Amino acid sequence: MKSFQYLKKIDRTIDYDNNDRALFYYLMRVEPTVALCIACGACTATCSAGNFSTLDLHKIMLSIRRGEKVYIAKEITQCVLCGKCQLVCPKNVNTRGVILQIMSFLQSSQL
Amino acid sequence: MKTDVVVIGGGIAGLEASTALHNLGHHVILIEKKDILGGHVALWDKLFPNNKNASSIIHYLKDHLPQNLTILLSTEITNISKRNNSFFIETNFHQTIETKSVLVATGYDVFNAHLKEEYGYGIYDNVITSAELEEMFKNNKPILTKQGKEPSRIGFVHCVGSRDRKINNLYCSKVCCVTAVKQAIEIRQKLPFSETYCFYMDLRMYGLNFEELYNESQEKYGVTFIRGRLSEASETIDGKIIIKVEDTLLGRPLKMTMDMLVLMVGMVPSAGTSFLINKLDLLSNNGHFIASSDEHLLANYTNVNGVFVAGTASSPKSIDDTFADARSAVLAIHQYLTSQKM
Amino acid sequence: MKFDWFVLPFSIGLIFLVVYLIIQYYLWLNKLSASQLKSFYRIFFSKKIFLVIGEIFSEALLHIRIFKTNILLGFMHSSFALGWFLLIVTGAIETQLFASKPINHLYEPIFFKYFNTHVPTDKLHKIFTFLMDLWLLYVLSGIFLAIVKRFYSRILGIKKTTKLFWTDQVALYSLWLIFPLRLLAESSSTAIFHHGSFLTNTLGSYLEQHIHLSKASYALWWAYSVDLFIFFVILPFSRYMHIPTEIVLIALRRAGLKTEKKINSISQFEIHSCSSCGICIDNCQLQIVSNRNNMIPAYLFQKERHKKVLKRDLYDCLMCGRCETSCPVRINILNIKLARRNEKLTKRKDAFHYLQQLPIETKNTEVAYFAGCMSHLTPSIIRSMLKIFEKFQISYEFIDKDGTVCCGRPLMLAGKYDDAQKLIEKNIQIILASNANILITSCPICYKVFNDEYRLPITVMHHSQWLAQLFHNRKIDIKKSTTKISAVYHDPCDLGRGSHIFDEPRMLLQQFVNLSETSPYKKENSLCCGGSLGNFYANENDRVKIARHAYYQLVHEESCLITSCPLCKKTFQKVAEKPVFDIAEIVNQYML
Amino acid sequence: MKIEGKKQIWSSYQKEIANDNYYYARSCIRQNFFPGAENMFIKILREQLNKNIFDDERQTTCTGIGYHSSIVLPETTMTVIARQFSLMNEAGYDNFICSCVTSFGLYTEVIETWTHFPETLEKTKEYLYKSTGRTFQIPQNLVHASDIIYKFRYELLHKLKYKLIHHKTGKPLNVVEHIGCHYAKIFPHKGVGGAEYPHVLAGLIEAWGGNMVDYPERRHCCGFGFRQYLIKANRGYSYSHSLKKFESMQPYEVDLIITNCPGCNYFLDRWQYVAAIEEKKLFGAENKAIPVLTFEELAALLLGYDPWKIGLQMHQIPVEPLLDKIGITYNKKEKYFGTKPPQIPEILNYC
Repeated sequence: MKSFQYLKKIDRTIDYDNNDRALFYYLMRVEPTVALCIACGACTATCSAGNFSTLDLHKIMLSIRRGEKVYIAKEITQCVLCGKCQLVCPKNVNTRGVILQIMSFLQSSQL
Repeated sequence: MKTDVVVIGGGIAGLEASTALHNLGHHVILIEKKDILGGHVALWDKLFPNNKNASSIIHYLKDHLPQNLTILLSTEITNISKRNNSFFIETNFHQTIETKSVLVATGYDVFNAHLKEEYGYGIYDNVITSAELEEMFKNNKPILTKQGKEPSRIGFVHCVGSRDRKINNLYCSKVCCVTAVKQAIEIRQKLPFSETYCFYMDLRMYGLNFEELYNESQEKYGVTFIRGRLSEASETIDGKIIIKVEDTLLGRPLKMTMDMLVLMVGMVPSAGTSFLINKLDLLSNNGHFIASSDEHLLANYTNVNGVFVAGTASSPKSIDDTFADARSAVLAIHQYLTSQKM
Repeated sequence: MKFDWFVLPFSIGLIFLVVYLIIQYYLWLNKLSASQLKSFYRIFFSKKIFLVIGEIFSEALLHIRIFKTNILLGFMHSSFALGWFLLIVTGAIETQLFASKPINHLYEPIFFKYFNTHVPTDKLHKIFTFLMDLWLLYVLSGIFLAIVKRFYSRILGIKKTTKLFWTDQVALYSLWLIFPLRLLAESSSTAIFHHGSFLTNTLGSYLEQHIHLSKASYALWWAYSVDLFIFFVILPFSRYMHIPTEIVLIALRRAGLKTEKKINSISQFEIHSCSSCGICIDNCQLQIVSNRNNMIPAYLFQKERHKKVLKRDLYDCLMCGRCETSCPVRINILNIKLARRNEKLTKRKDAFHYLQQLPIETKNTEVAYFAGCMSHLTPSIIRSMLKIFEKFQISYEFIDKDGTVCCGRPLMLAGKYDDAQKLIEKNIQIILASNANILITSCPICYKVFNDEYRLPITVMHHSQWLAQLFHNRKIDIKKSTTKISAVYHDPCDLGRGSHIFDEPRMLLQQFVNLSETSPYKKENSLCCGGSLGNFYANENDRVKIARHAYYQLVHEESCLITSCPLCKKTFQKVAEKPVFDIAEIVNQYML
Repeated sequence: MKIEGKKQIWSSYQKEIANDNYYYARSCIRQNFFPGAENMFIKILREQLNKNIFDDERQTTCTGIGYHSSIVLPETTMTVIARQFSLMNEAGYDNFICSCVTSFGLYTEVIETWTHFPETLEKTKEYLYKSTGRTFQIPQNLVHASDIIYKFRYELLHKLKYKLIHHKTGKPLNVVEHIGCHYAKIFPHKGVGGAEYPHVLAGLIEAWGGNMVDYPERRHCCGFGFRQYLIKANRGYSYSHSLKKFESMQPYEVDLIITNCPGCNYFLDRWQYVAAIEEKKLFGAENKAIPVLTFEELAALLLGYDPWKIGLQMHQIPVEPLLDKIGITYNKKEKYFGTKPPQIPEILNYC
C-alpha cells in the first residue's frame, strides 16, 4: 500500500476452507492418538521447552486439525522431545510420536 | 368420572407412572393430547450412549400397560381447578374428571430455534435442528441438503437455547452434548466421506459411557470438536452456510463453510407445562420448569397439595433420569393417596 | 587327471563366492579412513592377532556365547561351523596324505570318496576315514537340531525363531541338503568301493540292498555339487554372509573399530555379521507384548541387507539395549539404530533460538544438582535429594530448579544429534558457571549423556553413586528402630546396561532394605520399564503391558520395587501393587 | 434462503415512524462528502411527499465522532444532544429525524440512558440550563432518515420514473444494502427488521424492483470504526474490513451498493478505489467496480432527478454503468459542470 501510506492488515481468521489439512490426515493414519487431544493444556504446563519459549503443544495439536501448517512448522522446532507431555497427557496421546511424525512430514513437504 | 389420580402426559414418564400406580391398586386415568403414546421418545431413532433403538423403550412400556387402564388420547385439558381436596379437569371432549391427585408429566418442547435468529434457522436452507435430524434417522430418510446433494461437511452447534442469557434460558439441557456426539457418529456412519464438527462451549459428558462415546467419536470417527460459540451464520450463493466462531483454545477467529448446520436445540417447558403452571398456580424455576418443593428431598412434590410432577416437566432429564423420577413420583403419590384413605 | 564334469558347479560356485567376497570387502575397507585402515592392518602384525584367532575359534566356530544362552542351541551352531570346518580341514589333510599327487585340485577333498577308490589299509588312513564320518555325523546332528528348531524352537531355548527372507530360505535349505547329500553320495560310493567308515559303510551296505547304486551314486555326486553351487552363489545375498564377515568383524573389533555416530563400512560389516540367530527376538520386550517384529535386530538387519528399512522399523524400538547385550556377535545395535535415525531427520538451523536469552548465573558451590525433566514430575525424588544435601550441609546449586534445559538425549534418540548439541552447549555453560566439583543428576538418561557427550571437566555422578559414596565415607547413619522392608532393585536401562552402574545402588540398598536378588532379570539382563524415550510408536497400551510384564518378573509377594530413575518410577507406578521408590527416597526415609 | 422466515423476523422488528412534521438533524460528514444526499432528502419530502420538514441552521454536531473516539465525555454529549432537542422544541416539532446513523445510534443511546438512569437526565437538564439557559423535551418520535423513505417506499414507487431493473433485459438489478452498525446493532428493536436481517433498505430494494443480495459478510462492519480511520497508520484496518465484504459479495455480480450511513457510504466507495489501484481488483458485475449510493441518492435518481445535480460525481467509483443499466440518460460533459475533471486511474476509467 505504498501510495496510500498504510498497510493492509493480515487476517487472523483461521480460513478453514482453504487450509491444507494433509498433515492431519497423515497423522490420523500413522499416529491416530492425535485425534484424542482435548486441548486440556497439561502438556503445555509441564513442557520443558515451553518454560523458556512459546512452544505450546495443545495449540500445535489444534493447529494440526485446523491445517495451520506455518504455525506448526515455526513452533515445532522448539521441542526438545523430552517426553514429559506424554507422561502427563490424560488421553494417552503418543505426543513424542506425533511430534516426530510432524517433523518428518514437514521435512518431506519442505516447510 | 372419578378417579384417584390423573396422569397428564403420555410420554415415557406418564406411561411408567400410570402402570406403576395402577399396579399399586390406584385408579388411574392417563391423558395424552396427541393420538399416540410415547411423547418425544417415540420420535427418536437410536439412543445414546449404547445405540439402543428408542422404539424398544416405547414397546416395552406399551407391552406392560395394564389392560384396564383408562387412556384418553387426543384429549386436551381445557380447564383444571381445585376444590376442597379434589381436582376437576375439563377436557376438549367436555368430560369432567374428578380426581384426588394429579401427576404432571407434560414434559418439554424443543427450543424454538427461530429465536436464535443469527443462526438462520427457518431462513437458510440448510440449517436444521437436532430434532429434525433425528426424525430423518428415524424415518430412514437420505441425509441430503436442500440442493439435493450429500453434505460433505456438517456442523453441530451445541447449546442452542440452553445456557443463554440472551434468550433467558440459563439452564443446561443436559442431553444435547452427548446427542451431538451420537448424531455426529451416525452421520459419519451413514456418510463415510463426510466431515463432522461440533462447536461447543463445554462438553458435558456426565453419564456412564458418555466419555467413551466421545473418545470413540474422535478416534474412530474423526469428529472434530471446536470450542467456541457460533456467533453468526450466513448463506453463500450456492446455499452453503458460512459460520464464524472463535476457536477459543487457539484464541483466533475461525471461518468455515458447511453444507449443513445442525442446531442442538435444548428443552423448554412444554405448552402443557406452562398451561398447568398458570391454571394450578404452581411455582416455577425462573419462569421455566415446575419447581419441586425441595429438589433433594421432595423432588416430585409441588407447592400445591395433591399435584405431583415427574419427568422433564420439572427440569431437563435424560431417559434414565426420567424413569427414575417417574418411579419416585409413583411412591410419592402412593403415600399421598394411602394417607388420605386413612 | 581326476576330473568329472560334476565338479564344475562346485568349483564355479566357490570361485564366484571368493571373488565376490574379495571385491565386497575391498569396497568396504576402502571406505574406511586412513587412520582406521592403519589400525586395522596393524593388528595383523601385533600380538592381538592371537586374540583375533582365539576369538574366531571360540565365537565363529565354537560359538561359546551361544552355548551360554542354551547348550543345545550352542551345539547346533557349533556343529555347523566347527563340524564343517573340521570336515574341510580333515578332508584336506586326508587328500594330501592319501591322494596320488602332491598337489590336489581344489575340489578333490570335497569329492574325495568319488575320486579316491582305494580301500584304506594303514591305520592312519583308517583313522582319517573314521574322523571324516564322525565330523559328518556331528554336522548331521546339528542339522537335525536345526530342523527341530524350525518347528519346536522351545526345545533349543528359543521361544520364537527368525522368519526368513527368500534368499535366506534358499540358502538354508541348500545348506541343510549339503550334508545329507554328501552322506548319501559317499555312502553310495562306499557301497561300491568299501572305502568308508562306520557311518558311510553301514548306510552304503543298507542302500545296496535296496537301490541300483551305480547310476544313483553318480547322480548323488552331481546333486551334491549342484547344491554346493547353489549355496555358494546365494550366500552373499543371504544371512550366511555372516560366516565370512564375522571373521573380519572380529579383527576390526580387536582393532578398536565400531559403529559410532554414523553409518559407515564398519556398520556394514556389523550388519552383515548378523546371523539372524534370533536370540534377540526373545529378549525384546516390545515383541513379547505387541508381537511386532520389525524393530528386532534379526529382522532389522535382514532389511538393512536388502535396503528395505522403514522409518517405523527404526523408531519403534525401546532402545533398552537388551538385544545388544544378548547378541552373540556383539554387534553395536543401538549405535547402528541411532546412526540410522540420525539420517532420517535433518538439522534445523532455527531450532532453540530461545536458549540464547536464558541467563547464566555464576555460583560457587560444591555440588551442582541437575534433577532432569522427568524428576520434576516425581517431586519426591527432588525433595529427598535436597533434604539429604541440607542434612549433610552440602553447598549445592539446584541448576534446573526453574525448568530444565533438556540434557539432549531425547533429541539424540529421535535422531537429531546436531540439534541436541545446542542444548548441550547451553547446559555446559550453566553447569560450569556453578563452579561445582561434582555434577549430580537424578536421571539416568541425563547421566548417560553427560558422560558420553558433555566431556565435562568435573565429576559426573548419578545420585545413587553419590549416595553410595556418601555412605561409604560413613556419613550416613541408618535408623535403628525400623524394620527393614524387603525390596527388589530394578536397574534402569541407561544406568545399568547403558552406564554399567550395577553395584553402587545395590551396595547402598543392602544397608537400608532386605534386598532380594533372586530375579534373573537383574544387572545386564535387567528389563525395560516401558517408559522408554527411545520409542516413538509404542502407544500407552504397549507401554503398560511392558511395565506390567517387567514388574511381575521382578517383584514377588511382599517386596516393593526400588529403582533409581524417575521415568522408571513413574512408569512402574501405573502397574505396581505396592509403592515404587527411588533410591534417594529410601535413603532419605531411613537415614537417621 | 427462505423468504418466509425473514418476513417473520421483519414483522417482529417494526417501529413507529411519524407521518409528518419532522425536525431534521444533519450529518457532519455527509454534508461534505455527498452534499446532494441530504438536499435530495429534503427535496423528496417536500416536493414528492408534501411533508413538512424543518432544516435548522442552528444545529451542531451530535459529537458522535468525538464520543466514539473517546475524546468527548458522555456528559458533554448528553448536553449537546439536549440542546438539539431544545432547538426542536423551540421550532415546535416533536419528530426528530437523524441523517446520520451514528447520530441516530447516539441519540437512541442517550435517550435509553436517560430512561434507565433518570439521574443522568436531571444532570443533563442542569448542565444545559447552566450553559445555555435552555430547557428541553425528549422527542416523541426519533427515527433515521432511511426509516422515512422506508415508510413511504410504496408512495414513492408510484412516482418513480425508473426502477431497479435492467432496461434492456428486464432483469432486476443485484443490489447490496449496507446498514450502518449503529443503526440497529446497539438496539435491534430500534431498527426496521432488527440487526440480523435488517429490512430498512432491503425494503426499498424490493419495493423498487431490485434483487436484494444477502451475501455472507452482509453484517460485517465497513471498517470505518472512527478511531481506526482518524489515525492514518490504522487505515489499513478499515480497508481490510471492507475488502472482506467485497470479496464476499463478488460472486453475486452486484450492480449497486446502497447504504444509509455516512461513513459506510464513503468507505465502501473509497476502499473499492484503493483496491482497484493497489490490488487491481474490481468486485462488481461485468468486472467493474460497484457504484455506491446513499438511499436518498437512489431515490432521487429513480424519481428522475439529474444525476449530476444529485451529486453522483462526488463518488470515486463511476456511476455511469449503473445509469446505463437503469436506462437513465445523462450528459457526459456536464458531469463536472465544466470544471477540470479529476484524474481517474486507468483501471476505473471504463466510461
